[in-house]
Amino acid sequence: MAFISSGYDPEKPMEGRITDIGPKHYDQFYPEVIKKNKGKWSHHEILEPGVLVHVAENGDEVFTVRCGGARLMSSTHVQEICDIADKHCDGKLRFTTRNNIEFMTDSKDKMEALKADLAQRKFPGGSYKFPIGGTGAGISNIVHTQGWIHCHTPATDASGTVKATMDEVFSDFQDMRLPAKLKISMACCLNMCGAVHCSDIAILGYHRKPPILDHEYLDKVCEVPLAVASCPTAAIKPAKVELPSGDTVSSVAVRNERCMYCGNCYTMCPSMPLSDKEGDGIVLMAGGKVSNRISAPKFSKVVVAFLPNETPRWPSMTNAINKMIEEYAKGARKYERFGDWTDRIGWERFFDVCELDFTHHLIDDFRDAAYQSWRQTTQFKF
Amino acid sequence: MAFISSGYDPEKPMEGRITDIGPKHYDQFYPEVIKKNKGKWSHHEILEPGVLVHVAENGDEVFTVRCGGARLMSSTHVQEICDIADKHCDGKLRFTTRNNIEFMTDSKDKMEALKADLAQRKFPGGSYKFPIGGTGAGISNIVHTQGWIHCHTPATDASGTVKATMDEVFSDFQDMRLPAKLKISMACCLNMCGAVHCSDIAILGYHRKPPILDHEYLDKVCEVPLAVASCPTAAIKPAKVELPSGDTVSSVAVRNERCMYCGNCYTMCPSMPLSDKEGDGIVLMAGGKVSNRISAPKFSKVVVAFLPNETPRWPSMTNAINKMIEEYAKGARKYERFGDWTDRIGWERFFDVCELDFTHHLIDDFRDAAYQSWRQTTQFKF
Amino acid sequence: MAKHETPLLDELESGPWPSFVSDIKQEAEVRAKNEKGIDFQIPAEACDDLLGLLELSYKDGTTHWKHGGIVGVFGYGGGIIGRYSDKPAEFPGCASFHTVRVAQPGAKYYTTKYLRELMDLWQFRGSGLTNMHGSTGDIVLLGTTTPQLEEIFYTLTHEMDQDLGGSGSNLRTPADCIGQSRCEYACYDTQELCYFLTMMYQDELHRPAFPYKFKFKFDGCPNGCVASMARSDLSFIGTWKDQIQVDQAEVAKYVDGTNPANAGSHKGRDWGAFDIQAEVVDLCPTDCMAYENGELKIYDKECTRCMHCINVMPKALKVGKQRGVSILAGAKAPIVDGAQMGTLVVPFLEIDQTMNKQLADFDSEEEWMEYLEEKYEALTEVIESVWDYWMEEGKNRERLGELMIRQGLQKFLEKINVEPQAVHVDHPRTNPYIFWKEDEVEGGWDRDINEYRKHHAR
Amino acid sequence: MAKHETPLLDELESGPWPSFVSDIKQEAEVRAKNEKGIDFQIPAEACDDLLGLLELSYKDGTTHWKHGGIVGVFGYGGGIIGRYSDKPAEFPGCASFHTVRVAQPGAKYYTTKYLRELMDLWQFRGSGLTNMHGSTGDIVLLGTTTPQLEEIFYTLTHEMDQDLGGSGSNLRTPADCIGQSRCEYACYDTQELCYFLTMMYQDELHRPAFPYKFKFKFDGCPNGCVASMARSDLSFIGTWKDQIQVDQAEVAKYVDGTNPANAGSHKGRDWGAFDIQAEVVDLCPTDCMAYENGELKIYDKECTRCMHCINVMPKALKVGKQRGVSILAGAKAPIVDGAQMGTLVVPFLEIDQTMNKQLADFDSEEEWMEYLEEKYEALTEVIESVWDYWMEEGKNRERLGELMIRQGLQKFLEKINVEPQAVHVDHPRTNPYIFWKEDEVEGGWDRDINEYRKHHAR
Repeated sequence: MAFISSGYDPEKPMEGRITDIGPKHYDQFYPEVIKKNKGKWSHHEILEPGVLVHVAENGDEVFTVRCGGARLMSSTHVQEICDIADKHCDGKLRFTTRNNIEFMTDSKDKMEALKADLAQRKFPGGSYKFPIGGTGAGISNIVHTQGWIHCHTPATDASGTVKATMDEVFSDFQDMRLPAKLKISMACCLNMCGAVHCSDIAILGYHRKPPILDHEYLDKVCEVPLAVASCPTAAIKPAKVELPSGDTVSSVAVRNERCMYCGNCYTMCPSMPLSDKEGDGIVLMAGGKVSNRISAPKFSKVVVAFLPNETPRWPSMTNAINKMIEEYAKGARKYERFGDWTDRIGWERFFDVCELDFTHHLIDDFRDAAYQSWRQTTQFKF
Repeated sequence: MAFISSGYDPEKPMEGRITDIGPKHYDQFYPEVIKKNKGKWSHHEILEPGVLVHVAENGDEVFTVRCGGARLMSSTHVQEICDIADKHCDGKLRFTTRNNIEFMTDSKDKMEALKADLAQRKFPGGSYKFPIGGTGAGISNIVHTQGWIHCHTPATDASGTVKATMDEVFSDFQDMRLPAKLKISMACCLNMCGAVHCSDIAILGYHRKPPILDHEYLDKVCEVPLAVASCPTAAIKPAKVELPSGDTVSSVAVRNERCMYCGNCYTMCPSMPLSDKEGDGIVLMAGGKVSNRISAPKFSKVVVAFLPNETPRWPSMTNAINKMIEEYAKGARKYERFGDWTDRIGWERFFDVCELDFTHHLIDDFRDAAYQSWRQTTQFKF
Repeated sequence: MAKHETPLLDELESGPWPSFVSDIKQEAEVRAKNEKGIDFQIPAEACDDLLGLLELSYKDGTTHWKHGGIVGVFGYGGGIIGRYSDKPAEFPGCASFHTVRVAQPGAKYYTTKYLRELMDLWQFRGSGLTNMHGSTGDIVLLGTTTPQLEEIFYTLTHEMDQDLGGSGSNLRTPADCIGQSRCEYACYDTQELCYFLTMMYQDELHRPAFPYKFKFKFDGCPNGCVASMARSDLSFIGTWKDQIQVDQAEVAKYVDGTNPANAGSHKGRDWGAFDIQAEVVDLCPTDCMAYENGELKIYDKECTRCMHCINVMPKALKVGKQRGVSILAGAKAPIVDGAQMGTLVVPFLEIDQTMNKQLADFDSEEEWMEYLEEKYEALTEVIESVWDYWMEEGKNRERLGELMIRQGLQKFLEKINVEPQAVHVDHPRTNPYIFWKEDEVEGGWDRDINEYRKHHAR
Repeated sequence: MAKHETPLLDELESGPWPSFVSDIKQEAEVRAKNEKGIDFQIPAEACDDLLGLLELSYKDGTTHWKHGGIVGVFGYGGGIIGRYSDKPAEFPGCASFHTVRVAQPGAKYYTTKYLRELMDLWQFRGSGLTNMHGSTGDIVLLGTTTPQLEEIFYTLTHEMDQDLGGSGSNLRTPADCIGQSRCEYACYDTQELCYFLTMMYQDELHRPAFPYKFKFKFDGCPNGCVASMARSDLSFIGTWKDQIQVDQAEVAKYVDGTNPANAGSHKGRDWGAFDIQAEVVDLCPTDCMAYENGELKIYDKECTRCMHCINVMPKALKVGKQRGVSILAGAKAPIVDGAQMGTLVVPFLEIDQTMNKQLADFDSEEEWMEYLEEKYEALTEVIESVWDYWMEEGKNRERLGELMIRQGLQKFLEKINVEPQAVHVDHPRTNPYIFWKEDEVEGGWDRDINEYRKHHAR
């Protein structure tokens, strides 16, 4: 391959440089019916799973077909999306916050043709390219992070755990039988690029071994004070270390028993890697929400302290998720979000019905505020 | 007066010494009907304010007349109580946790005679000696601490604030018109010998000036490390101080802006007094409870950050208490405790209806857990 | 004739509530007249001077009491609180004004004979003023001088068979609710347990060996009338494991208005006719009840024993028969690290309902105590493991609850040999900052950087 | 023909959900065949090697990516994330695999023309793999080499009128919900505000000047579809101050079953006939509704605008007309001090409903921006005072929420000139540890020990 210049001249980087122009203006990208009726929508209805109609005050309608997508998408795949939008939607489309693709048309007929087209597109391995669903009282797409595909701190893979989970809960992606919407999120380490801490169900990659210290290189590639300051539990302190060579170098020491393996030090200092096949795996959390509907937003709670990385399909993880969803579907009331259900029946009953073990790991012991999560009443269920 | 020996010989303190014998056994003190039916009570009823009947499985009845009392009582007053018990109750009586006196009889007739006797006993100043009441959905006696009458750290008086308050709410001591019981407690400083932190309404003495430092004496009468360690906000550190005499002494320095005047240092070190006429006064708290009924126990919240010590009757304080009680009586539902009412209507509505000012002092800023009391939802009332 | 003018205090003589001012004046007058001819062992004008000193506080808005200094009786580390005025010259009658804590009897039942003896002693050797009772529960005798302390203790122990209560860094005098003596809700005998533990731990009560104070309180049921959950390091609250006992005929009498709701506690207002759906079923926090076809159904499996329905219909509903205690730990007032509510640490410890012998059934109190040691063995094991832990790890002046926060609930449970259960928390942790023990993690934590670098280039 | 065997990954090709493995293989094949004759500027086998590397991770259970090192485009402090493999020899096609963050358009609406241009660029100068979209909202172009970065930036800015997004200690690319463009609940124009602030703060977005990252997110209503309350340092959530608009005729159609409840979201199960009492009135968190005689009554004074009733009956109930935003501050994921939810700091900031001119109404974007600066002046004042405070007091890598906890909410409110109100808290403080300012206390704090001792003997 030969280098082809865009027109940029590295000798004169400022010449004709364009900066600070921001994103494209949204106006250019709106479908016509959207542009015309913006701010004048009257109501909407989910016609069937994945298919919505929004009705404007003047009676205009826009039909939306929502499809799931792996957030990791090839250019070829995006081009196929464009082909579909060109064919059915006047060359317009959008993505949702949860990585779904939305195709919009202004008539029911076009919408039916669109649906038929989408439904028949599959990858050679058999998976749908554009499964229709993700609306209403069902399970939408999983927002997630990079995992092993592109990140330096993950404790598990993101795309793989998500694929395994979505395959398992696929019928609920295409149905609306649950008491309320159920949002699953995935983050491959505690840093939570994808903030999963307020999800109905969260899959979280978790390390369980303190960092390995690459003393020989540490002081060369890291700033020791930054590594020390990065630790939320003050487990790291500066140290002089004698190498096998006999040389003494500046490095750090870690009090392993105070480490909770967050990897924040490794983010600051590459000489403190912590990933490990046996140490790394999955934490499951549940019961969070961000909507203000009925109850205030709430954090997810840790419900499974650890599951190993059973590649490629993480069966223990998907089984636990499945069980939680089934019990939720069975036990919750109409409109009741997952966390409102658990709060109503009590967490002891949740662990019972979901057949999950309650272990010491699930008791909060992080700083003073932990105490507020302990049981401070005689009210409990046997 | 001449010293009269009890028989104790200071030269031989161990001779015939009796120790570790504990309290009297309760059995000796039970009224007969109590002893007979202990563990076999079937149910009870409040016949009228201050008068209860308990019915045993075998049909036995015990009638109880409950009277308020100042917890500060003279021996002469206690002897009068004994006279009453001898006359009506076979020489038995009891006190309640809230400093009420309970006279018990086993027949309705005796109970009526007892009531009549109690009601006519008054102090020369006009106050009742034995007001009957304190039951059911009314206001019971106020538990309280020593205050100016006997304590070295109070920020207000206890007996006086309690007398002023009970006079004001006296009709609710003798009535049962409230939605639920209402418990008022009083502690004369943050140390809370009387733990008032879970009361429907709490009166709390509060200092607002950092300690005065008696440098010349401090190191002689205090242990500096204990004084330093006593501070919850780390506002105290050891210091060398030059006296007017030119001598340098070991003492402490206080970062005034970090002090919240708890007096814990003064408890450890008498050279750090903090009481002050203008600085000292009253904090009002509300909405706590200790019962597990319906809702879990909860802490009281600070609702008035400061009221001055308006001796002898603290009218601003009693007005605020009165207003809270009236709004509670008006707004709460049957069985709803004060704090359950405020939680239901929202604290912003509480401040509205009680016409209390919300000031910056009422926002929690003590350590990390403070954050959990901040509003973390878009749900609020205008 | 009063010794001091007290215009401010005099204003507290009016109004309906018993006036402490009138009462102190009454005692001052008794002492001044001394009709009984008592040979007062502390100044006769103690009460007069106390009023004068208090009037001064009302005038200048501050206290006039100083730190106590260390006074006490030989061999005990508590029970006496020293107190001195900072105006000894002006008010000599109360210049020294120490407090004596006398251990109160269970549920504060008294005979007049006992009280009269005690009051006679206190008029003779003290100011004649008391607190009936102190915040922790003791009888508090207010105001005496140092030379009287051993005399008082001698008389108490030799003539009244009565000991002092606790103060300082030791076990404070335990206190109980009225319990089964007169309450149908009580799930265990609070007086028995309170007395048993008080006697069992006399040494801990009198001789400070703890990091700080320690309180037991005993509530017979979750109504919590002695507030044990808010005020005691270890709180024992009666509860049950089986079904609420329902008498449907009595339920019907509530529904038709024959029985007054909540034992008549709402008689002061017309709340309208009793509505079992609104007042009982709909207020159940677990939604575990239904009223259908004249029958009240309770799905006890979901019940959390909050007492509301039983409180509302005490003739119809009774606590269950399989009874015991929930133990909560760590409650305290705000100083130093903020207030704490008790945390549920032992959800249910059954008390053998067949072991119901009383003191009268034994030849001696010792035999009865042995019997109780067996009856409450599981419970004293918990107490002693809590103390072992706290004495081992607690810092000076660190309350149990503060230690629990500092080291975590799981550590506490480990130390008292209780398996962590979901009922130990209101909800599981929201932060995923999970600590693992090295032996829980396959392969351990010891790893070799060179081995790692074989598979991961720098 | 795949370059590497990937037996583990191959198992992720089956099942109904779109397989990212199949998709990467598809791109690998496109690159291998190169039917379009692209002169790939990074290795053609990038996708092949990525699959091989990922298979290795599936086998050995760890990542094979290293820290990025500092790469970027001239003059910007963010927008590019460096990434290198720790197996460069075995998988040279993805040895360097940097990420380019491209600022996404409002609500992620696109034309195919735009997307095709971008994908063409990315197949040419990158791996052809993307994230549609990253967690913060950007279009994420995955996998290119250092020499391509300036080239990509040049083409984006010169040919596509498109800028990079944010990364590092600066303003991250703001993101919005679909808003008024297609949602009847939206109380303000999220796209307009998001775009306006993004353009207003381009400098803050591209040049790190903050203690740490900073996020804006825009939710049109309290349903919170972009989760701004959980994920953004400043969260702008639409709300209203007046009454919910009620169409009783449409209410009746919900009651009789003509209109599907909750816009049809529960069609997958037979929940029985719609019950307005049980499904709306009884679920209202403030109990501010009643359904009587065929009429729905709302006592708006007690309403807290939770959206439930509106969500259930969107044809009958509409948000109010006096609209604006609630601003919440400090949300973040757990690292370092634990997760935080946004705290309500500005309860209601009204947005002038008459200022509704659009870009098309102006001659230039500049004029429109000036108009918006006026429209949103009160809002940018809040933002800038927050930043001033944070930049002044925040420590390195301290998120706004952590600063708020460290210094207290009252300090924060003082700095942004907002009067403390009861709605700022869920409940007032439970600890009475109240700090006073010296000038709030009569007589000040400066006192003389000798003066004190005149009235209080030692």
